[in-house]
Amino acid sequence: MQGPLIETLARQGVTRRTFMKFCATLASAMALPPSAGRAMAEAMAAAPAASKRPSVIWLPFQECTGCTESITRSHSPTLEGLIFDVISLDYQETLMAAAGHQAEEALHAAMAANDGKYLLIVDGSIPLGLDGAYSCIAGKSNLETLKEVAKGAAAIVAMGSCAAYGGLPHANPNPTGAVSVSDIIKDKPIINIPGCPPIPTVITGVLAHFLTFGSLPELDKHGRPKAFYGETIHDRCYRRPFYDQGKFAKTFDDQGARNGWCLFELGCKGPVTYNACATVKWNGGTSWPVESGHGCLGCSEPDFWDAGGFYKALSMPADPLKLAAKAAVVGAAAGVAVSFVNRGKKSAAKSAHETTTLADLEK
Amino acid sequence: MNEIQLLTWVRGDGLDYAVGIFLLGVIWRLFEIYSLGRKKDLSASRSVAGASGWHTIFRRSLPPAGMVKKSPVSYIGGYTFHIGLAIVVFLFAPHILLIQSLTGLSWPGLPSQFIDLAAVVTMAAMVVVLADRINKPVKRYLSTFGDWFTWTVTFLPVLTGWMAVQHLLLPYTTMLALHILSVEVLLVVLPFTKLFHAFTLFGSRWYNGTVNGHKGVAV
Amino acid sequence: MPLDAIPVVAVPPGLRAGELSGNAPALLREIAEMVRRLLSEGETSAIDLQALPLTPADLEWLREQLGEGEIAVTLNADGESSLNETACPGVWWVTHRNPKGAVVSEFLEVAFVPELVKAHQDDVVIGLEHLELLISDLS
Amino acid sequence: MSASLEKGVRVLKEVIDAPIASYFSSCVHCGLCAEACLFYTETGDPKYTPIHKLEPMRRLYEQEYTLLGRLKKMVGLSKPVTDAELGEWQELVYNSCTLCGRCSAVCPVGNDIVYMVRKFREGMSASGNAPDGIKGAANRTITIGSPMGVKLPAVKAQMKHVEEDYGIPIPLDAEGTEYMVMLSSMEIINFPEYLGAIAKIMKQAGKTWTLCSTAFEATNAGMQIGNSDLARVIVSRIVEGAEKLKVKTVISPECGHAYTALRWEGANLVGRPFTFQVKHIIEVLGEFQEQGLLKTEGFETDKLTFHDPCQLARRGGVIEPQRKLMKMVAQNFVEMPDAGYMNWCCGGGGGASAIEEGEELRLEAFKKKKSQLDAVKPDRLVTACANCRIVLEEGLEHYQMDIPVIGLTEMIAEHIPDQTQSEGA
Repeated sequence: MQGPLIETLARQGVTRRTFMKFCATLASAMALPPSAGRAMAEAMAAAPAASKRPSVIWLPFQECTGCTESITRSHSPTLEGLIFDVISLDYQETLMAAAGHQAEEALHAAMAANDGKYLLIVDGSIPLGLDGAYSCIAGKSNLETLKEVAKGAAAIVAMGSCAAYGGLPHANPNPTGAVSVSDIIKDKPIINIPGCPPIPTVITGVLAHFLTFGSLPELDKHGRPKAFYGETIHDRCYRRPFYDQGKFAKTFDDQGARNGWCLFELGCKGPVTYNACATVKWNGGTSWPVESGHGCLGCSEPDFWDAGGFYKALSMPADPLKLAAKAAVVGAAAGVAVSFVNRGKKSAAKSAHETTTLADLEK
Repeated sequence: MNEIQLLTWVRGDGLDYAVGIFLLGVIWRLFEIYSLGRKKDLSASRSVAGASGWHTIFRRSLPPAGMVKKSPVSYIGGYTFHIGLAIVVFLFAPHILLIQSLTGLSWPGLPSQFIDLAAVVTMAAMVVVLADRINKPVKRYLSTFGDWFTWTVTFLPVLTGWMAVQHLLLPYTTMLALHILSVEVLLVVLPFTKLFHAFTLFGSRWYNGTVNGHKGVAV
Repeated sequence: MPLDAIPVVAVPPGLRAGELSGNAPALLREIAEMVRRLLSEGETSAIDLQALPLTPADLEWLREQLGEGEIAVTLNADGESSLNETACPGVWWVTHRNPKGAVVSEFLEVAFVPELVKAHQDDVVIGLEHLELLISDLS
Repeated sequence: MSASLEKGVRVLKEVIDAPIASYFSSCVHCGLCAEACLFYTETGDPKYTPIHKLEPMRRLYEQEYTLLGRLKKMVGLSKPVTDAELGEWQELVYNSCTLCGRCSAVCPVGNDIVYMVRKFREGMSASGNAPDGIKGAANRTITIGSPMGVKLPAVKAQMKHVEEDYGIPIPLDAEGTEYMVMLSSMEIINFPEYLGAIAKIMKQAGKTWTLCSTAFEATNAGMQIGNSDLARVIVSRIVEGAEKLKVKTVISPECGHAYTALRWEGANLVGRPFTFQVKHIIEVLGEFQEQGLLKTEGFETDKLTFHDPCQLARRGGVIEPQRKLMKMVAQNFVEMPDAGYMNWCCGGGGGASAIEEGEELRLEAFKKKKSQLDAVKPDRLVTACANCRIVLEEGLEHYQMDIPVIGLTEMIAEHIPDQTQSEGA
């Protein structure tokens, strides 16, 4: 196992053993067999010189740069970010030094040089309103750019909930007409890495998988890698036993909250959210939302913004009595109307009554 | 529509409509039924302790002497599934939370393991009652589409709720959405099917008790 | 207000922790098979303990069964890792921790010497270069 | 000759009220009412399930008085009620229902099924679907004065007989008496001892009483057939008679339906509260017993049991007095299973005994009574309803059971010492 990456890492003070340990842990996180860890380490370590590294184009659309922040500011930048040493990141507005025409040239050069082979990463949603005028780069709408760049891509990674499902811009009433990558591109393999932002390890893991095996990992029906999104937050949550015992924090500062009881009643969306936060955790395994005392927002699920309020328990509907008053009035009106008709009918029958005589018993 | 959208709809608009139709239906039906009125009884009454509409409302919850033996499945199965439903509906923590959000009223719930047991027992009792309806000549003879239909719409919320909690068949989110949806179906059909007995049985018992109480018969 | 003034205490749920899942005994048989292959074909292999549905009690049981061997290796690389031989030579209990001390992955490795313990040829070359530098400094 | 479906439907629309609407809306098809009905328990035929006997009326209710039912009818999901269907239902509404009220007593949602059958009969009779047997009885009651065709001269002859036998004068049309005694035809023809018994009892109690020449017949075939107009004609005679004679209390004879017709339906039929009280003879005897006005001597020594007439006990609330009276004169009084409030019907109440074509079914249903009797094996059977008595005798004869049936009033009278008679005379 040798190559430019190891040398680069060594220069940054990362030893070979540290790298191997990282790969083993990454494989474990992705539910790959232990042998895959070594394979990944070897594949990445053997990454060729800069000119031959796989080309990656990163297109930012309607986004907040949170996804980029997530990976570049992860706890151990050298390790999580080492993936960038394996790839040739030919276009990434936030990170690249070039700007303006230079940047555009770099993009088109990379597209031309690696046609059909480059990996396209997208973060942010694509606005369709006003012919896409809500978000333009170099005079082109995001829609145009996406279609153009996607054409030559080997695969597309939709990074973050916006690219994967439309995210915050897509939230009701969706003023920009934002849609996801998969709403537009239908003929390329797309992997969604939702989350607001996604867990850095997940990003690294997916890229490592692609680089090592040349394929995308197994996906669920929402296009997410099963290894990370296979189970709900609730099922892997360390507070789950409290849910089963019916012990719930009622407010953020009551004794239940101090005792670390279940946050279901405070609006935790853990039961309907598929993500790896509970096991992988954040900030290098320091903590994750529930451990910090806040319920899960459900950010890796489609349309989580519109799922009825972050602090409303899942069992609590938004406003079920909204129509109650109207319904009661209409019901009462209908009832009264029917009553009148019925009483009219009854008294008509009564007034039409002919006193029966014996003869009237016969037909 | 993905499952979160479905869940959002059933918890939002769907439930709004279902509750609306339910309330509308209940009020309308109550008017429709009770506005027909009845004639005043002109015969001299004979009052006896324990004979009145109110007495009958409570007394009819107990089986008359000897009847349990005659139709054990109806009584035991019936009690089991009605009580089971009450436990599952009113003592499961997420349900209490819903009621609290609607009414402000709250009470302690039961551990989920107990609710789980109650749900299973309820479903078992309902299946037994259904089998009885199929097997017993009288019940089969009386049964109409409405009987099978109302059994189904009552059974589904219990089944889907239980499956959601147990993570069976479908992802929790989808199951939860289906659970709420099935409750909505139940709410919508309740006022217009025999399930409306949940409301009218009080009126019926009261009338029966009153008419008989007038004669000094404790029914 | 200092942070420690906020009275937050985590009460360990401890419900599932104490129960054996019954998966651990099967693991012993698998390890035996892996050791046989190591002997007959020299093939090394590993089991990812986090990928299996094991409870803390299972792990404890396994640890007790396998026992403690003679060698305990500590690796300092982005957090401490321990590579300990069990009472069954050739079976190593490998635990990787992050710099904060939390377990990030855990394996049972079947090998004469764990992969990570061996020094890599390139590293040895670098080490030799360093030695030579030291020697040249002597003169 | 003017009965028609249209008329029947109109009458049903008139009588369907909030209780009926509530009952139909509450039924969950649990079938428990069947277990309470002797026509089902003895035949096992589910068509005799009480609530099923109301199916045409239920559909009519739904179609006429519910919005959804109207819609269902419009789109053809709910078939209109036809004359043929009502004809088919005649057996269920009349032959196999004695208005005994056991179903109403067990229904878990509280449906008073008998209340509905009674109302359904209004529509059945108005549409010409009442059985000939009861129609004949109604006809005779209205035109002749009694369902069995008994006229005043026959009553007078009976009075004369009794006066001779007992040596007590029988007052007729005496004004201002405390009691006006009613009879049922059966008592006039089959059980004349009843009148004598009354005379003895009244004499001992020192009460004034009278018969009424314009209203001696208490039974009301109009009510049995389910026609309020005819029932009103019959009951009005009694009201007029009682008011003319200014009596305080009218005594219903040992006849269940006569009691219901007079005590509970009467005021509603004439449309105003009565100015007099109505009591069943057993109630009156019970009062005499309580006030010490009834003195008996000696006891029956054989094993006796009591059959509670449905209209007296379950539908009339008189359950204890007859038991106290039995104990007054019987040493060996045993109760049948289910006796009292939940007693099983003789099988011939509510006009059913007048329906010839229903006889086979009636005898089949009598097996219930037979099993009750088999459980206690009495030497004699006492009751307080002349109709029950006839039906019981027929059934006992059919099943070759040698158990004589007697009326409670007569049995009590037999134990009233003769000296009282002579003292008074």
